[in-house]
Amino acid sequence: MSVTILFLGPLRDLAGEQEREVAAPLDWKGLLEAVGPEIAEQLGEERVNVACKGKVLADKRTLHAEDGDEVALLPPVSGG
Amino acid sequence: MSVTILFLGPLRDLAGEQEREVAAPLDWKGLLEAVGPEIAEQLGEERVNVACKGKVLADKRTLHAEDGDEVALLPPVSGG
Amino acid sequence: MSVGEALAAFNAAHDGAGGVVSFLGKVRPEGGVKALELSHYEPLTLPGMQDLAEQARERFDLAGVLAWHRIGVMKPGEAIVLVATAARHRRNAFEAADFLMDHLKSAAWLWKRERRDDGWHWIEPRDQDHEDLARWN
Amino acid sequence: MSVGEALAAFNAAHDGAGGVVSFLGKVRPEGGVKALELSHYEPLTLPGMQDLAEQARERFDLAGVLAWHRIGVMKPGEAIVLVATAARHRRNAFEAADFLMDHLKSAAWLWKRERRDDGWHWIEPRDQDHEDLARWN
Repeated sequence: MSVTILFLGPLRDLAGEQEREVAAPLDWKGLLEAVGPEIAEQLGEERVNVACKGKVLADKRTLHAEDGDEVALLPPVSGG
Repeated sequence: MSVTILFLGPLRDLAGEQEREVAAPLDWKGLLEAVGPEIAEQLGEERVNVACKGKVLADKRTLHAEDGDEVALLPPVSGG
Repeated sequence: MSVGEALAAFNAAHDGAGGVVSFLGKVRPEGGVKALELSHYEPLTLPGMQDLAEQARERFDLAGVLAWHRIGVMKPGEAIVLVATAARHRRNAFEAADFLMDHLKSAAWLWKRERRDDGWHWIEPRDQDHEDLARWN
Repeated sequence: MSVGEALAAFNAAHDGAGGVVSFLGKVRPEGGVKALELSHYEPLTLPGMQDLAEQARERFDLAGVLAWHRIGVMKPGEAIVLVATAARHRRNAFEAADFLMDHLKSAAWLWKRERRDDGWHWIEPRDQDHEDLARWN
């Protein structure tokens, strides 16, 4: 009965790990608590996105992850 | 004691040959006479250029070709 | 498959297109950069690139599109990204390659960091990159 | 040297440039075109292309330029022209390749004709080609 939180890009450094298992189910409030204040602050920023089960949420505050789901925290990107 | 006139691109078809030897020296008036009325008409157009000794003339009417010189008649270009 | 082999295959596959444009992006050996690391999130990154390529194909009436992006650690001089576009007219091929690169730089699910003498630094797109992207809206 | 070999050599020669753009123009197998013939006037055509490449290098701050143009008779699908540009930033490399092609199309000493079922036809640049060229003035 767990959800996997993935930390992408610079959030991985802030988290000090690439992923973390937390208890299912997980909503927005639960996520903010699970990741700690520093990452919670980042999540408050518009330009940080959240994906659940491989889909980016149009409104991350509607997060509802269940057992076995993967939640990815997506900071601003840069490629090329 | 001759000048070579080179016909480039479509002017080659009009001339029916790639080059023609004419008596030196050759000036603008002599060129118009040497090439015949059809090509003379083309030479009257702004977009048709004349080169002498491998240099495009800023004003083709100042042509002055001497023995051994090559005069190239340059119609509008298209590459690529 | 090398960059040269990929481009040769792409050219051969699009014999009928009048023009093929390619862009190859490499790690620049400057600013004390020792290495670059690109990371991705596969469930989003790959579908996102496929969707981007399809957008380019429709918008610029392309005969073909190639979009490659490496992940992992790369050294100065090494290739990071390769795009190629084939179209009937050259302007479309040029614009499509430009469009693809602007999006891969600042709108694809990729994260880049540089290793300099004092360690790793995460890179965000420059203002110029955001302006480049905004041209297509 | 093939197109692929030329591009590979160009890439290798410009390791330090962040971006390399190439354009390959081919004979389009359409409109009943059986063959294309390009003719030149060497005393003007070659120095003209060298001057064009040098202009591009200065204007777009390039690390390197490649500009090839074939002459003679070519069949559909065959390469006619290849340009490549290497620059620190991708926008410069893109613009320089675009600039080179616009000039090679309608401002280089080359003459093009097409063979169709009813014989050879001389081609002049389209209005679009003249407009493309005028962008750089």
